[in-house]
Amino acid sequence: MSKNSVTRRGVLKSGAVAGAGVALPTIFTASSAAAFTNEPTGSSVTLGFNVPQTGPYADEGADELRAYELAVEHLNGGGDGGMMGTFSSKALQGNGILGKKVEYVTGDTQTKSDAARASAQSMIQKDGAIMITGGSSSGVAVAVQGLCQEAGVIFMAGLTHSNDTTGKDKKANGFRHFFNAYMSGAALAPVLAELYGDDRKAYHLTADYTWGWTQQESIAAATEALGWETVENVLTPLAATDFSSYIAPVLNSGADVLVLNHYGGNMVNSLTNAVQFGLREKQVNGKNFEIVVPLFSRLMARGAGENIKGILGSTNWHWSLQDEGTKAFVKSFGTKYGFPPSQAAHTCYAQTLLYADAVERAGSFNPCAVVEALEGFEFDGLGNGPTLYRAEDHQCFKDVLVVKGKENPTSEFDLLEVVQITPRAQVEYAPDHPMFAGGALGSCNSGA
Amino acid sequence: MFGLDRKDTALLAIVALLTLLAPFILNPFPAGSAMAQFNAGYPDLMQRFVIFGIFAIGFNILFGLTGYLSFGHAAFLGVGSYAAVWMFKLLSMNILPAIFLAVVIAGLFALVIGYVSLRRSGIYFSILTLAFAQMSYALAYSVLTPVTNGETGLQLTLDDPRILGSSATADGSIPVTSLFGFEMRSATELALGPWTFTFSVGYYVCAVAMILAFYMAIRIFRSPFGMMLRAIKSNQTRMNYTGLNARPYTLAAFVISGMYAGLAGGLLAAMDPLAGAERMQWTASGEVVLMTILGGAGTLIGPVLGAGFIKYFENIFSKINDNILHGWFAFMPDGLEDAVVFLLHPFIGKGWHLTLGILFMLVVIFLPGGLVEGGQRIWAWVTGKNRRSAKKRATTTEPAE
Amino acid sequence: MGILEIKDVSKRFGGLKALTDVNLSVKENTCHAIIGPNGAGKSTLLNCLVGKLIPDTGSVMFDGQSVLGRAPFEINQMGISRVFQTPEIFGELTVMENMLIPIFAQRDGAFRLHAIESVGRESEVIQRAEAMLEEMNMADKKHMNSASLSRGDKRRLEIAMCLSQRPRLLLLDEPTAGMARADTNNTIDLLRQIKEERDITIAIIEHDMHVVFSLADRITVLAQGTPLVEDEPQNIRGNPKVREAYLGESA
Amino acid sequence: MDAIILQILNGLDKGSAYALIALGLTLIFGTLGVVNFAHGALFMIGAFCAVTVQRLLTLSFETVDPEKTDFLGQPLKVKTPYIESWFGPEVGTAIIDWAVPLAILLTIPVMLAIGYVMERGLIKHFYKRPHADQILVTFGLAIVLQEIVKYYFGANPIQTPAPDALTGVAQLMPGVVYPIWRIVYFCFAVLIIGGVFAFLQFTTFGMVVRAGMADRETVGLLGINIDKRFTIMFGIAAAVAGLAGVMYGPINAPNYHMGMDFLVLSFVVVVVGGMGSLPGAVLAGFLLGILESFASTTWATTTIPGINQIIIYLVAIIILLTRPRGLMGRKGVME
Repeated sequence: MSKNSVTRRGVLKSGAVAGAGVALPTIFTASSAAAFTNEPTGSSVTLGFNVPQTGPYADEGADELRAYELAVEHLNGGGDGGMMGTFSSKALQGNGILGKKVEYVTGDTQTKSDAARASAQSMIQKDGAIMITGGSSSGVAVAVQGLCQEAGVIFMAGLTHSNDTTGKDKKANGFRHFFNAYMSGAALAPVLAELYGDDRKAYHLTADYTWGWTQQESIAAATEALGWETVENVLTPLAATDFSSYIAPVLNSGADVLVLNHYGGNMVNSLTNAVQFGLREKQVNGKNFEIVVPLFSRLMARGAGENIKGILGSTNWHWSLQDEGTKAFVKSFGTKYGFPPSQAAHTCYAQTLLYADAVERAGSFNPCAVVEALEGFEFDGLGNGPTLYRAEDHQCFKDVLVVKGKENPTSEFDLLEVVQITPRAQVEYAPDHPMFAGGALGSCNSGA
Repeated sequence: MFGLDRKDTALLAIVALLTLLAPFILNPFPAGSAMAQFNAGYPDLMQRFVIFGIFAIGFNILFGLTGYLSFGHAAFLGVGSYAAVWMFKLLSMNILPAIFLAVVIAGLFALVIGYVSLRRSGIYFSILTLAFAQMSYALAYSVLTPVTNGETGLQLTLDDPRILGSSATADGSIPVTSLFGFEMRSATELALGPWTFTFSVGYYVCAVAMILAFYMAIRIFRSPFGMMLRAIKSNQTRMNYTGLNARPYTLAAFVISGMYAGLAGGLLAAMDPLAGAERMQWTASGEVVLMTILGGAGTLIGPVLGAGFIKYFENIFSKINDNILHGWFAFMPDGLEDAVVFLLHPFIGKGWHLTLGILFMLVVIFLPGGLVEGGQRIWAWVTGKNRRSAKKRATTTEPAE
Repeated sequence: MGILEIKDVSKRFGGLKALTDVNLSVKENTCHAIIGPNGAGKSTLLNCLVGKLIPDTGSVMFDGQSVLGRAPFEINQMGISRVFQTPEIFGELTVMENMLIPIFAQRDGAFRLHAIESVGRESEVIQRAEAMLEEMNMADKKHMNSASLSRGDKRRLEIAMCLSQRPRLLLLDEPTAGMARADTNNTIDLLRQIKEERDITIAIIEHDMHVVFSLADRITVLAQGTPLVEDEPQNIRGNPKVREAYLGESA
Repeated sequence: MDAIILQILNGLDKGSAYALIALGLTLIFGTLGVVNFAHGALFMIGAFCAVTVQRLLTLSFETVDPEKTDFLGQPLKVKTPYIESWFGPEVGTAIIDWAVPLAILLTIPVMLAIGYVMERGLIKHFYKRPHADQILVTFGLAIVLQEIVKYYFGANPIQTPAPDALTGVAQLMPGVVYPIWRIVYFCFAVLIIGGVFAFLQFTTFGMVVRAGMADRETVGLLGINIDKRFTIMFGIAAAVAGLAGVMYGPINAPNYHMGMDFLVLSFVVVVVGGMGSLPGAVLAGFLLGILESFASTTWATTTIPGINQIIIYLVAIIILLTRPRGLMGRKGVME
């Protein structure tokens, strides 16, 4: 049974490194020989961009990928440098990272945690990726973050909005630049109270999965604190396409605000249906009926078309901001691709720069060194104003935008207008806030 | 040998050899070369090859032998995964109890669903299994979140009890899955000139499981039980009047294939301790149907080939991007290079679904017997020059070959 | 007292009376034919015997036990084997496998799993199957795919499969329908041989008078759902009532 | 009471889409004996006919408006649809506004053509193949079709709004308002279903088809060019799916995977109705639509948590266990 001996050899040698018993001119190297997982030894370093390329979020994924390609170009000294010029940290030289040329591999998350993990595994095991980034949903982000923690590489989350990503599922190797559901609620509630009054009855429709629940919990808590009443919270299946049977009961419920805790296709459909049922023109309790979508994105706004007009929501970033970082980024992205970037593209671009910068400052690709460099890092110039990467939960704290669907868009990209830039102080919370409780960061894993 | 006839022993030996040497076979291109993109010999993908191979072998025991087309088999895989992860959370990181529980729970689940669904046949049976699986998926994603952790998937945490193990390692991280001290994640690399080969403990655990599963499948195919199942597929009327109650047999086949799915689910969790609800979605059930039919339903080796084919596409083709294409065709003049990349662009990367769809159609249209038939035709063509009877032989071989 | 006792069986489909007060007794170790013109209720009666239909009234007893309401496989376990109008065999399996299945079925009818044991080790079962094929002059065809057999050989195989279970009653439903003359004669010879060599009761439902008169010890003529006459073949031949019922349909 | 009426209306509306898709599926299955997994994709293509018409009508030329700037700070290029410049802004806008109803004119020939090509080019070769092969090849085709649509139109939903005159709500009775377009959709569905049934009932062609559905072998004996009729039937089924899709656009914005979303549901509908039964498919479509609507009410979800997630499947299981061949299925079909 010669084939069995191969097996056993593989097993046994994983502990002891030396290849003494092997007659062939071979070198056995156990993974523990390197200082950390996928330590770059050549003249280049590989990053893994794991984005949805198929499935309902494919357009968002495509935009993320564009941003990553742009970021790589800038890191390697190409293009106009984008936000590298406005970034408060000047460690990046435009000569790659630590002098190594940046290369990248791409994968498809399919917006399924299994597929996303498989794709990330292949980047780590096959392509030697030192950092994984991307994703367009919280389920995927949490799953891939867990994998990166185990494998000993850094995970820079893409678009993920659930409290859990930096709450109960937080991991030492994972970092989130994007804002979260709590912040949406905290930023949105005061504006809602100001515009619609503090005596409102809200009806919630909530996507029946983890993100939906945290979103609903956050916005309900924030609005109730300001005097609103939550009439009803109805959970809708993720697979639902026609929301008519959920919208119809709103008509006679006595509520005067409808909060749609939906994202992506769910949100486009539920909003379309709500408008169909005449909710936007409706009068209840002597007030105009209002619809609120806590998490907005421009791509979704485009999908919702006319229906989005005048509807309030929050977003991480918008291209029409006028700070230097945003202008630089929009210019270089727009010049290259012909249209302005989405918030997903922005957060992905920023995450890539942040990672590269942290490596430069740490002087090492070692994940533990990178974690140390990112924890408590204060920076500016990446489009969101002064920002803090909090050490306790690896969440970025920055200003949050409250936006509204524009009434008279001038182009197909000009769909949202910024109503208010909510200052960072207003959306901050304690690391042990109940909505983020449970779970622990653990210690960083370098795979050694 | 092992109670098999010569042909089956040879088949088992070939499968065993290919499986055990997979780290070499799947890495034919030197690392760093342009073709290295097509290498599949890294642990995660190799594990998926054999795990989904097990899943498809099991599915084939039901579909290939009895002809009952279940559209809900992914549910058993998902249940197996959940059971295994819960074992890791509650008991210990040893994979044996986890896989054992996964198989048992999946078997019980299959017993219940099979008992109800097998009261109908044909497409009514398919829809019943589909309905059960979709219900499991929908509930796991939403209402059952306390058990399944819903959207995020069931993961290990630092505060799991793990009665027979430790909640966290000394350095504060979650312990890894292991088999009596051999960690599933540990691997050894062999550098041979420009080639690098990776041998991972996890892969070999899966490989051994698949060889055993394959051996069991051969035994079942060649047993009176397997013959009964084929008879049920062949002629239900005659079966009824032969004094044999078909239902216990089909139910047994259903439960066995459910247990195979549970084994696959348990192994998936053992290699990577996470269980997501998407594993139970109808598309996942459809995938195993595709694997089996694509490879060749009713054949022993077909399902394994089909599983490998689809997983290869999913993981290798989806990762090719324009950048890589430009790398390959860099030798061409600029204009031509761009044109070639432009032509190939819709089919690679995010277009991998399109390529897969086209290939499905081509295989089904031209190779009704799946990839196995393709292999037989090539074999007949190769040997046909010497022996004219080869083609005839290829088509008259036993259906179970 | 016959081995098969049909008492006062009636069956209606909506307004149509398919069977009315059928009384029939099949004696052990005889060949009993049931004949009648189209629509006389032969198929309905047969379906009542094998559990496919439950009559509205009356009883069907086999060897003192009621067959009504039982599943086909249970009826088979009581010792009744059925031969179909078009041969029902396992087309995707080889001749030998076709032979093995009824023998296994008889042994494993109460569900014994042999998922791991290989067929090749079941020497006793194999011997029985081979002996039966030998007897049927089909030993040379045992590795053939049964779907590729001729019509006559398929019928022969089906009968062999039934006989291998050593049934007490063999039910034949127009066994020569659609057969060429030569195949018909072969089948008649085969059945006659079976009748002579074995302790077996045969009930045959047939259209073809040639077959009936070559085989039957006793004949029941069904017309419009009721038995018209029951007698020995030679008496049936000249019976005017039967002529009337058939009216030119006789062979 | 009002709530109940509203949910019945919602159910009828959902049921309309289910019934139309299931009707086409059953037609194909009943006449051709083919399990068509690409039927959802046909529905999706129908919806994208509306998108295409909308795109064609809004084909624009660009003029530079120096007053305004775009996102890069350059002068804004303003797009004006050709139609508006040809017919004047008012007529032009009105034509664009009616894009969806106009799209019906495009959908019928396009779907007939697609049906023709599909049947002649692919399905024809699968009449004698096992159902599993049919499922696989049409599933492959569905993937190919949806990926092509995704390649050209992207993965995001695209709004195809109803004409202004048909948006908004109608007061049906005191306390019950309902979106006009949904009422239009329901009436449209009833019209199509009625049309298909009338066609099968009152034309000789339809008689042959019905005969064929009852007993496929008989049709072969009638000495008629069956092939041609099968092709036409396939075209009609495709057109029904396409029309269901094109009118569905204003209810929910079309996206490339809407076909897959409906595929599994519509199969459940067909099977619950009984394989091969046209009235069964329609009945089951409306029944499941209404049940789904009622299961979504707060009352139902608080009584049984998660019932809205599983109702369709639960009903399917109960019906199949109590009525072996669905509501109106015939014996021996795909068992």
